[in-house]
Amino acid sequence: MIAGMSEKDMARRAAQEIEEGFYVNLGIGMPTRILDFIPEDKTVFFHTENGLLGMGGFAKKGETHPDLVDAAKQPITCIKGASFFPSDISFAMMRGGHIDLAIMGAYQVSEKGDLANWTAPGMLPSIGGAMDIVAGVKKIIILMTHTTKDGKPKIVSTLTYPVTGFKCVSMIITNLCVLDVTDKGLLLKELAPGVSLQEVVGTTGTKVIVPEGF
Amino acid sequence: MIAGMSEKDMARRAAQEIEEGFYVNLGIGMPTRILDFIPEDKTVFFHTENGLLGMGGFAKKGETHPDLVDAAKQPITCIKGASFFPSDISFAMMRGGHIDLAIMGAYQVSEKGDLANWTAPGMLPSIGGAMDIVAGVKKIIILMTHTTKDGKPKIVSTLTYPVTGFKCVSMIITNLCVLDVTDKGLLLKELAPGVSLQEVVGTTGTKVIVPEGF
Amino acid sequence: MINKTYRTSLEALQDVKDGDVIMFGGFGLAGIPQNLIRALYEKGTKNLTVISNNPGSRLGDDEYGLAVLFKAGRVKKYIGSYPTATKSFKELYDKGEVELELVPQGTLAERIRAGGAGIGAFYVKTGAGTLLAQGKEIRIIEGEQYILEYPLGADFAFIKSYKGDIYGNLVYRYTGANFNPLMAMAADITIAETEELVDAGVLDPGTVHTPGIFVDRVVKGERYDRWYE
Amino acid sequence: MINKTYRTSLEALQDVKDGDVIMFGGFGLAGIPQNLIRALYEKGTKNLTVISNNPGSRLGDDEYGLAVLFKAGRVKKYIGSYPTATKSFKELYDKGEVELELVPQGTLAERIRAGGAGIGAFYVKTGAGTLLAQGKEIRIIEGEQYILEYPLGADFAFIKSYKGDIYGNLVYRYTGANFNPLMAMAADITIAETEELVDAGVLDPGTVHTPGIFVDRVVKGERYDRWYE
Repeated sequence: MIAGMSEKDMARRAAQEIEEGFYVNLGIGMPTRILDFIPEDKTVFFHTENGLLGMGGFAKKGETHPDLVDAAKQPITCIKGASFFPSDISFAMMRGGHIDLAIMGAYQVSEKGDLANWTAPGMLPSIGGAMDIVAGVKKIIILMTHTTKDGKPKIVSTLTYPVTGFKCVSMIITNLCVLDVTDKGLLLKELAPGVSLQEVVGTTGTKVIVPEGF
Repeated sequence: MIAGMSEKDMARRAAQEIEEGFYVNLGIGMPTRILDFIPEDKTVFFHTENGLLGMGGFAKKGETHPDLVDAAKQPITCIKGASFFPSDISFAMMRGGHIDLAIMGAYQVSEKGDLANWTAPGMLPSIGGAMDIVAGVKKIIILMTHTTKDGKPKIVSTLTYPVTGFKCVSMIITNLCVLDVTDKGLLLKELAPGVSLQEVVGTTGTKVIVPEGF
Repeated sequence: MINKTYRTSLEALQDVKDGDVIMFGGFGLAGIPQNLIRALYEKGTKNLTVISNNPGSRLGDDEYGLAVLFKAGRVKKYIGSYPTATKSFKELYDKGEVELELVPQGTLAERIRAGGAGIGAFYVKTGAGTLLAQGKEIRIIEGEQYILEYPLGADFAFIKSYKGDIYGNLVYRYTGANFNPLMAMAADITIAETEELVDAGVLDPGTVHTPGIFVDRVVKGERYDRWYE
Repeated sequence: MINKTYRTSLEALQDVKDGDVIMFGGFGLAGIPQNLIRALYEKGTKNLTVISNNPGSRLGDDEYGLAVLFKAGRVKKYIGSYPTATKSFKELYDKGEVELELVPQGTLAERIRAGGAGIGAFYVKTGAGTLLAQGKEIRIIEGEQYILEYPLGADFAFIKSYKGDIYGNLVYRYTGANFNPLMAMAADITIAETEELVDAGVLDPGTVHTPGIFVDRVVKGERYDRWYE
C-alpha cells in the first residue's frame, strides 16, 4: 500500500479549499480534522446540520453541555457571531443552495462525480444528512483514502455501491492526489509528495486525465 | 330595514362563542369589536396573521410602535405570555388546523356553509389571509348584517359572489338571528330581541329550519 | 475579516437594475425596509417586479412604503396578497399599467420559503376550487382537494431588522418579522437594513431570528419614520 | 386561568396507548425528552411507532435516550434518518423484530413540518434516483428530478425545552431545538418537558421559539442527566 499524505496532511490540503467567509459543512470523521487548519485570522462559518452556524472547536472537559453538540454528537463550542436554529432551517440552508462547501468522506466516487457514501451492501442503512447535502450544497469535495483497506479502487468508472447523489462531486482529495471532476472526466491536479503518476493511475479504477507537466 | 341587534350586541353575542384557552383569529372590521367583550378573567389568545399570538387591545396614543400592529395595520398591544413569529409559522397555525376559531365578515354565506368574503364582481381583488383561514381553522363563525345595505339577502342557497371556501362556515351571527350550519341546512338557533320569525325568513335567501319553540 | 456592512442604503443596492425581481419584507408598515425603498426610488430603477404582501400602505389620505415606487411608475408587475391597501395601486391597475398576481397570504409566505429551502413545489388546500386556483394543477390527497404551488425566487430581497450584526445575523422586533426572514432565504442577493448595527458576538446566538448565511449585505438605516402617534 | 402544566412526566403521558405513533425530539442526546422517555418506559406502553432522528445514542459501551424503549421491545416501527446510532437497533433489525422507514434527515424535518403546517405533499431533489426514492412519484421541475414526499403526523410528540411557561411557550438552548419545534406542530397532542418552568409573562415574546399554541401539556423534567464530562 502506498502511503502518500497522512490524514493530517490531507486535512491541511482540504483546508486550503475553504475561502474567507465561506459557509462550510464538514462530514463526520476525517473532515472534522480540517478545523485544526483554519488560520485564526480567517473567518469561516462551520455548519452543523443539527442546528448551528459558527461551530468552534471541540469542547474541553468541564466545558461541555449536553445540548451543544455537532453532527457526530460530540460536545463542541461556538464562535462569536454564531446562530442556532431548528432542523428545517438547517436543511433549508443545504437543500436551498446556501452552504458554499461540504467536505465529506466516501466509499466510492465515479468519474462523473457520482457519489456513494451512505451505505454498503449488507449494512444496516443509515442516511443522516448525506443526501440533503448533495441535493443542494454549492460545492462538494470528497476527502478519502485513494483505495479501500485491501487496496481496491474507490475512484471508479461506475458506482457499485448505493448512490448518494449523481454528478455532485467537484473535487477529490486522497492520500495520493487531488483530482478535479470535469465534464471530460477526472483531471489530475496535484500529486502527493513522494507519490508517482504510475501509482495514482494504477490504483484508480477509471481513466485519469493527466495534464502536461506531470 | 329591520334593526335587530346593534353591532355592539352582535360582538357581545359572538364573544360568547369563545371558550377559555381558545386560540382565535378575528377578521378586520366588526369582529375586532369582540375584544371589548372578553371578561378579564378569561384567558383567550388572539392571533393576528402578521405574526402574533396574544394580541391585547389597541395601543393608546404615545404607546404605539410602528412594528407592533394587527392584521388591519392598527397599532396594538400584547398580553403576558404572547409570542411573535414569522408569516410562514403564522399561516402554519391556520392552515395546519391549530387555530380553534375564526370570526369574520362576509358578503354571502350559502346554506351549505360556502363562504364569499374576499371580493365582489368589478372590484380590484384582494385576498389577504381569508382563504388560508378557511383552509384550516377548526371553526368559522360569520358575523355580518343579515342583508345588504339595500335589503338583499346575504344568506343564500348558492353563492353568486366569488367563493372564499366551500362548506367551511359553522355558524352565522347577524343582527337578526343566530344560525347553525348543519348537514340538513341552516338551523335557527336564536332570534335577536324584537325580531320576528317572519322577518328572518323573509330576509333570508334560502330555507331556514325552524325548530319547535320559535 | 468578514464584514457585510455598506455605508449607505444607496451603495448597498447599487447593482439593482431595470427589470429585476425584488422581494420587499413588511406587513403594512411593520418591518418594511423604508430606507432601501427610498434609495431605490432615488436611484430610478424601473420595470420592476415587486413581491410584497401589500403595495404600500394608506394612513388617512397619505400613502407610505412601497407606494412611492408604484406612483412613480417603476413597477410593471406586482405579486402579493393585498393590493387594495393603496389607492395608487388601484389607479394603475384600472389603467392597465401594472400586472397583478394575487396570492393568498399564507401561500405567498410558503412559496417564498419554498424558494429559499429548495422545495420544488408543494400542495395546499388554500384556494382549491376558487378563482385563485384557475390554471393550477389539482391533486386529491386523502379525499381532499389540494392545488400545486411553485416556489418564488427573486434577484434581490430588501428586508428590515431591529438589530443586525456585521455577519448579517438579524433580530426582528414585535410583528416586524413577518415576511422578512422568508425573503432573506429566497433571493439571490439579500440586503438587510437594520435600526441598530452591532459587532459580531453582540447578539445572543440563541435569539438570532435570521442567520447571517441568508444575508449578503447589511446597512444601518438612515432614518426611521414612525407613522403612529 | 389556563395552565397546561402537569405534576409529573408520568401523569403528562397517562393517555398514551399501545400502538400509538410518537415523535421524539432530539438529535443524538441534545434536546431529547429524557424524562418523558423514562416515564413511557415505566408505563410499559408497547407496539409503538417511533419517529425520531436516531433510535437512541451510544457513548462508549452504553446506550441512552430512546434505546431503552427499543431494548425493551416496545417499538414495532422506527421512522428516522440514523438507525446505526445504536447497536440495540441493529440487533432488533437483524432479527426482524423492528420495521424501518429510512428518511433523509432534511426530508424528515420537512415532512414533519408539512404535517404541522397543512402542506399536503411536497417535492424535493433529495434522494432522487437513489434507493430511498423507490416507489416514490417523480416529477421533472425546470429540468431536474424531484420526488414527492408526504407529511408525517403522530398521536403524540414528546419534546424538550430549556425554558417553558404555563401556556406552553418554549425556548430551546444551543443545538437543543433541532426537531423539537417541528414535532410540536405535527402531533395531535404535544407534551413538552422543560428544564425550567416559569409563569406566563416571564419569557420575552420575541425570543419564544415555539408558541404555546403548538403545545398541549408542559411538565418540569424530574432529572437531567449530563452525558459528557
